[in-house]
Amino acid sequence: MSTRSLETEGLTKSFGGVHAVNGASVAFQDGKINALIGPNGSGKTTFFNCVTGMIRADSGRVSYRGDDVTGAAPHRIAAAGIGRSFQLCRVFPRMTVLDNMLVGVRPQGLLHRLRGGHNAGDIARARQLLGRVGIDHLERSEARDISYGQQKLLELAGVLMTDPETIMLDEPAGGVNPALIGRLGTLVRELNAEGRTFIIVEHNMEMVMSLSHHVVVFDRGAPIAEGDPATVQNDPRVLEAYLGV
Amino acid sequence: MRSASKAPDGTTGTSGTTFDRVLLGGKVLLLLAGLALVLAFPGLAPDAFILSVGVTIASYAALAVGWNFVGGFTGYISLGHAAYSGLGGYATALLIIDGGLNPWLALGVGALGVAVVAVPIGVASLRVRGASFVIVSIAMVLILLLVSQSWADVTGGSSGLRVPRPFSDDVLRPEQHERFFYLHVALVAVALLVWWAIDRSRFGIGLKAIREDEDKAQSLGVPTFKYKLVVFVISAFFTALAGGMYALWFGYLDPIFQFSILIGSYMVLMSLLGGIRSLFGPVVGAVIVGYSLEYFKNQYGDSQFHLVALGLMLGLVVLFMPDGVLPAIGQLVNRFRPTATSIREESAADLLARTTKTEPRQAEEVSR
Amino acid sequence: GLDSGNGEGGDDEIVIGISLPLTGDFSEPGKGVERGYKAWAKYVNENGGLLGKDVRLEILDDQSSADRVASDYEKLISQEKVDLVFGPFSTRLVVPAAQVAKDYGYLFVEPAGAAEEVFTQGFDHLFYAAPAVADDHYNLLADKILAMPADQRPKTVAYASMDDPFAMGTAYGLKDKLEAAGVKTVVDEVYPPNTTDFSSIAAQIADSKADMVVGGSQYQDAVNLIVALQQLDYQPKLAAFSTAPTNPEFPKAIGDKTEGILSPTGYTPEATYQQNQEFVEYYTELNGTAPTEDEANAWTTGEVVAAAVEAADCADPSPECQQELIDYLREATVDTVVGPLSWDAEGRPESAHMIQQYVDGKIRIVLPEDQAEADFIPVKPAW
Amino acid sequence: MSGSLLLQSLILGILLGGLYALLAAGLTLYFGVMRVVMIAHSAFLILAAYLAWYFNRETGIDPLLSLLVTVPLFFVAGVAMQRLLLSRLRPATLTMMSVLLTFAIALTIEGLLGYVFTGTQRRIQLDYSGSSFEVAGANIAVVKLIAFGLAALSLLGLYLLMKKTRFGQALRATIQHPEAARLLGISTDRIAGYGFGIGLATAAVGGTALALDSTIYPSLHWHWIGPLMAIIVIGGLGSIPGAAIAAMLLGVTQSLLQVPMGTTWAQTVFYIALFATLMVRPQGFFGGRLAQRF
Amino acid sequence: MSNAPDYLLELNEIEAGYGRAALVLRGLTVKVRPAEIVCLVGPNGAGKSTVLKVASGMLTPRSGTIRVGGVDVTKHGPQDMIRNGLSHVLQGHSVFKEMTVQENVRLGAYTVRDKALIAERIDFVKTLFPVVAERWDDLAGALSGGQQKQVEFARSLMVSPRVVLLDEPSMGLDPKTTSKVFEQVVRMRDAGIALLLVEQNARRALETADVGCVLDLGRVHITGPASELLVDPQLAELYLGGRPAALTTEEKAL
Ligand SMILES: Nc1ncnc2c1ncn2[C@@H]1O[C@H](COP(=O)(O)OP(=O)(O)OP(=O)(O)O)[C@@H](O)[C@H]1O
Ligand SMILES: Nc1ncnc2c1ncn2[C@@H]1O[C@H](COP(=O)(O)OP(=O)(O)OP(=O)(O)O)[C@@H](O)[C@H]1O
Ligand SMILES: [Mg+2]
Ligand SMILES: [Mg+2]
Repeated sequence: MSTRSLETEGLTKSFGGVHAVNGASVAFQDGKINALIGPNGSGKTTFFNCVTGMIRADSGRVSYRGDDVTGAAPHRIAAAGIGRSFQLCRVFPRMTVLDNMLVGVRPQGLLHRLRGGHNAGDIARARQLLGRVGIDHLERSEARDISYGQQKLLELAGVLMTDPETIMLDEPAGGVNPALIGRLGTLVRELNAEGRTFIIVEHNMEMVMSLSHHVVVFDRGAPIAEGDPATVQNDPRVLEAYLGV
Repeated sequence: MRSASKAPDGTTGTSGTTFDRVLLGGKVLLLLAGLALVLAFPGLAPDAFILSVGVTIASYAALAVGWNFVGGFTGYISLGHAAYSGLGGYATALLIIDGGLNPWLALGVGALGVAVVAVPIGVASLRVRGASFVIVSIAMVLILLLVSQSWADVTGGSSGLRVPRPFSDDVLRPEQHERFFYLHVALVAVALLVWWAIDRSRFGIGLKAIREDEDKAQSLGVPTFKYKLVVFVISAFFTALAGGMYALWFGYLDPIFQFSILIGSYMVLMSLLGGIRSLFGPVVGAVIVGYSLEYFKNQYGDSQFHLVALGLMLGLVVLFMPDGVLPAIGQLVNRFRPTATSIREESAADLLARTTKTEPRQAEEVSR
Repeated sequence: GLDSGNGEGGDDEIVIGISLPLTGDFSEPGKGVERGYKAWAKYVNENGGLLGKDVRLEILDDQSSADRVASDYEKLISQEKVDLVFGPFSTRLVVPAAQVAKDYGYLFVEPAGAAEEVFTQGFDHLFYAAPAVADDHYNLLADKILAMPADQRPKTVAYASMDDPFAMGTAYGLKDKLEAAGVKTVVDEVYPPNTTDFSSIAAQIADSKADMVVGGSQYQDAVNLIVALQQLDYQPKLAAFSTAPTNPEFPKAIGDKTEGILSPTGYTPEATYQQNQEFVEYYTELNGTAPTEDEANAWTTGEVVAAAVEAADCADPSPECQQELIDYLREATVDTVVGPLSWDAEGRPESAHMIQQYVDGKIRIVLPEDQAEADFIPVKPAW
Repeated sequence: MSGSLLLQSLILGILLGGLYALLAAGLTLYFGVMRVVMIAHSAFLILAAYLAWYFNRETGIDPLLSLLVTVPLFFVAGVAMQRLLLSRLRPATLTMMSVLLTFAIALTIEGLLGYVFTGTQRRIQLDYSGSSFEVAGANIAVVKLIAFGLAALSLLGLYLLMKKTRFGQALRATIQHPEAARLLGISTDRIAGYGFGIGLATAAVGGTALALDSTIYPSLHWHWIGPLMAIIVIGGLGSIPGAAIAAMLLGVTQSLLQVPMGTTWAQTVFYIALFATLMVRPQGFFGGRLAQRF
Repeated sequence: MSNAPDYLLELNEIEAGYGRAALVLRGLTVKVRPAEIVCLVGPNGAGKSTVLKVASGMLTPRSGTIRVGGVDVTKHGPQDMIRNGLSHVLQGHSVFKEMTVQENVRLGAYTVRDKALIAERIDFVKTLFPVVAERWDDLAGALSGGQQKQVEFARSLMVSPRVVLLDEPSMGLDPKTTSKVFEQVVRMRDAGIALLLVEQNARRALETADVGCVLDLGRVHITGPASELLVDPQLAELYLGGRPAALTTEEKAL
């Protein structure tokens, strides 16, 4: 298995005058927990969106494990094994928490698609994951009726349901209770131990520093520094641009 | 802050409590009773007219169920489904008249043809959501109206088109009604079966996800456009079958009545009325609407007042049972269920204890 | 629920089932026909009824919709068990209605399905109770025009017709004859029934400067077209419109600029047939106004069926009786308020329409000469 | 097609386009700004037309004066409709349910019109109905010009109201995030009500303008819905200038195409344009809707 | 304000829930003095946001009373609250997406008539959050998550309320901006405003707050001076993310 996971080359996306992502060439390490940090508006989410095909990049290449996935449709990216969560938490409001999970089941082939959605296997797995993030007691409530943080947890669990090799999380800890953040950390570590790659956008330094093996710092749509947490943390540019001390 | 009303589309995998089991039993009984009633109807009908009303309602039901493939699953409201029933009707008729096909063959071929035509239409119109889609669907039917009116040498234009009878003339009219009643019922049954199969399938869950949040669904690996297109075509197919069947029964096609927004709207009304998220919603809606149409006409005979009556009825339903009749009933039933708490009945401490305890086991579960 | 009326006709009365467009797009003429039918029934009952029995009309509203008209006749025949049926209004509704009647073997005499399509459906039980089918309405006018000296005869004609079998039938009937005689067609427009904006059509007609304008119209569309033409200040030598001009509201609607406008009609209150004088007299005192074509055609329908009933001496749903009625009319010639009527194998009547024209602000018969009340105005004054 | 005819059609097209623009304006207001599928718009249009006709028939006074009655009347009706009916719909299902609800209203109106005025086609008779004046060989009907003037004026007013006033902003805020709007002190119910009232007021003006030079009958509204809706999508939902321009263009094209293609086929121009728009710019040509954010 | 009541915001014995569903808040009491920051912490779904919704009239309690500046406002709707001098910044994202940043900020001053005052405030927020100035005429929906939060906060600064409810103001903000927001919160407190603050960034919040209030199962679990809660090891374990309070100093270093 190559150590090359997700790579971008001169990825660029601008909206009108705003250069959201500006020739970003980044390489994330396979099987590691990567962190992507940067000030508000530095292009992290847009970067995610370009990579996962939610929006088309103006130029540049995206490759995953060696093969080119530039401009592939989101569901293709997902099929390729990349799962992502949204910053502005997105769940299916009028579906029950459990059904929210089941959407993530990745069908193989027509027959599999036509098979019953509520089969024991899928449900059991969904329950496990819900229990993991601590909202399994809500499985029958509709997603619109649970608190914001609970929705974030649900979204995370939903992504895990697709059983991705690479998991891109956009501010998973935002609005989540600290005690639970700790638990999320453990969850991420375990999944990583199973060989899953993580790319996490997060403003919670505590989490980033304690969790990640490799940190990429974005500013104005391009990486200004990368390396292991310790070095990045003390990089003057990072201090200036991001941490602000 | 709206109340936490849960649409009882039964999609909560667990049916553990005795309450649920009782409920299920009730449903089954109701279903069987309904079925028996439907099958016995032609026998019970006092005269050919009542029978013909039955056929009309059955054909409404077929149309509504056809519509509900798109409306119910994807939440795309098409006010223009008359386009497909109309096309179905004309296709069937022309295949018989000009193509010399056997009526039933023509019906099938016609519907398939419409399904094929629906592909490009879907590709074009499914690009937009919400209001725009509604409008596009209306446009669709209006175009076809204009075309079928102007293209007289094929469609017979405004002087209409006579559809040959599938049954020989010695089959008397009441007999015809009876046969067509069963034919329509069979069609509805098949459509429902397919709907049900999709509803419980992963495909179905994907579709519902599209209804809720299309982009999110896509990012979870649901090929949204393909899914939408597929149900759209299925819907067009069944609607066309219903349209063709009606044409065979009624025996006369006139553009104005085939491609009318009113028919399309009726499909929407019936489905929403019954409840688009429930299997039998459209059927129930069709019965209510079909019956009321007859009833109001009968009451307010020669004045436009029957329109008012219909309007008012619909208004009331929308305001007081927005999810449709069936879900409304479902909610009533749910009152008796021990209220599901929506707040965690477990303090942070308990959570901590539980989750830490159970972690190892879950770890390998998840990795499967 | 769907209460089944109170239609079980006892032996003492003959129940006649009718469905009419009392609401919706055709409601205006529909009401006219209804008045005609009612007047006829009243008249018959006051004069000893049919076969000595009273006549009762069972009238339903089909909302101007084809689905409805069919289920109405279904109801009348199978539920109300009426003894006889009369036809509805408008070609669009006649065909589906006739189908039902045919399936139950009923005689079907109708006052309004004039278009050729009605007679090509293989209906052997259908009879149109008016002098001529749509295509022949303008025949007399055509002859008149072709008889004109070459310098007076219009050289170019503009046709505009509603996309409706009847209306188109009339206009195109004339068109065919004039074209055959070498009169040039410069505009040939067909507009959908729901058209409300005629300015573009008018613009084309005005631009073509045609000597004559012919409208295959119902009522309101003709009015709109004429107003639009007035707005463009177009002045033809001859102007003919079907149906509309015979409507009493017509002159006011176009600002009383009616002088010289032509129109075919199957009926005139002035007609000298003895039935007609009784009819006009009776109707006028009943409704306060003289009957128009719609009422007359309805009445005629009544007369025709009555004649058949008297001849066959039966009026009941039984196929035998109905068949007798049909067979009788095949051969018969019936004297009616629109003159003596007889029918070909498909039920087409075999006489001709008259041509009326506004002369001195009043609509009068100008053709055929022998019935003319006024002289034909060959050059229409400006409107 | 001769030059004079071309000019004539062009002028007719512009006059027609003006009317379309006004009629579409209200629709685009509900749709784009309030997320309501207002099927009943054209029904109210016809209602207003009938009121104008009735007013004129009873009093013999010029129908334009009926505006003094109908406009306030419709405004109030709109407010009531929003407050009593539409505000009861769930935001989540608003678009869908409003289809049903407004359809019901449309039916009711059509029914009542038919009930009160019968299905007879009506037309206002004015002594200047047929009169016109000539410009460069083309005739301009007075009535059409008046209608056009009305349209232009009310459009302008509407535009300014939405873009420039505090009310316009509050209205848009209300639609985009009611809770936040309320917390800022905007009484969202009232605002939304007014928004709807204004939409209906345009219908009143449009209806009167329509009645000046056209026949009306209860079921006529079905005939208007299609073109109007096509217009607002092409113009971009919610964009009043968009609707106006699209209406203008389509009005002209339609009346130009009528000469070679005939009335019936010419009507298809709306829908052809609609589908073309979908292919090129699904959000419409002036719809300033932002690219989806994730 | 001499004879001012000693509590600017009082929630007494509140019982509240959504629709017919079970109670979310079960007899909960929270009071905020002028120039005081009360911080609510607690697990997800504890009912923190619900408390704020009740306080701002978005959710009417089934029982209990709400007082702002001593006046009973229990039955008031949200649109009246701003006039009662209470402003509420919602959790998540509540900018008007299809309106420009400018329009958003100006709407913040919807109830303010005084043009000069508005202009002055605008300058203030522009300097506080540069992005507001930079993107003045762009659609707010186009901004990044954090930028939107900044616009929201800016919007809430357009009025001068007596009571401010903040629902996770720092969510999605980068550390730099987070500090700014907390500084601003402190400034408000010093200006005599009563703040009810909900934060998941609990440590940071408790460090800023005067009173801490731990919510669980819709009840006030523990309440007391923020500084004391910070050092309680059991609380740390349950609600503040497992790490001893001592480390917070090192955290500040980041
Ligand atoms: N759809 C859009 N239209 C216009 N500008 C956009 C759009 N999406 C993003 N931008 C701009 O691109 C820049 C990057 O946005 P992005 O959301 O990627 O930042 P981010 O790193 O995710 O910030 P945050 O940490 O706040 O989430 C921002 O300045 C934003 O305003
Ligand atoms: N609209 C709603 N309808 C029904 N129940 C709701 C609704 N909103 C929240 N709830 C329930 O009320 C409880 C408290 O919700 P609330 O949003 O106050 O939690 P919270 O403390 O703010 O959590 P978080 O920290 O995640 O925001 C939750 O259990 C949730 O399930
Ligand atoms: Mg982001
Ligand atoms: Mg909250």
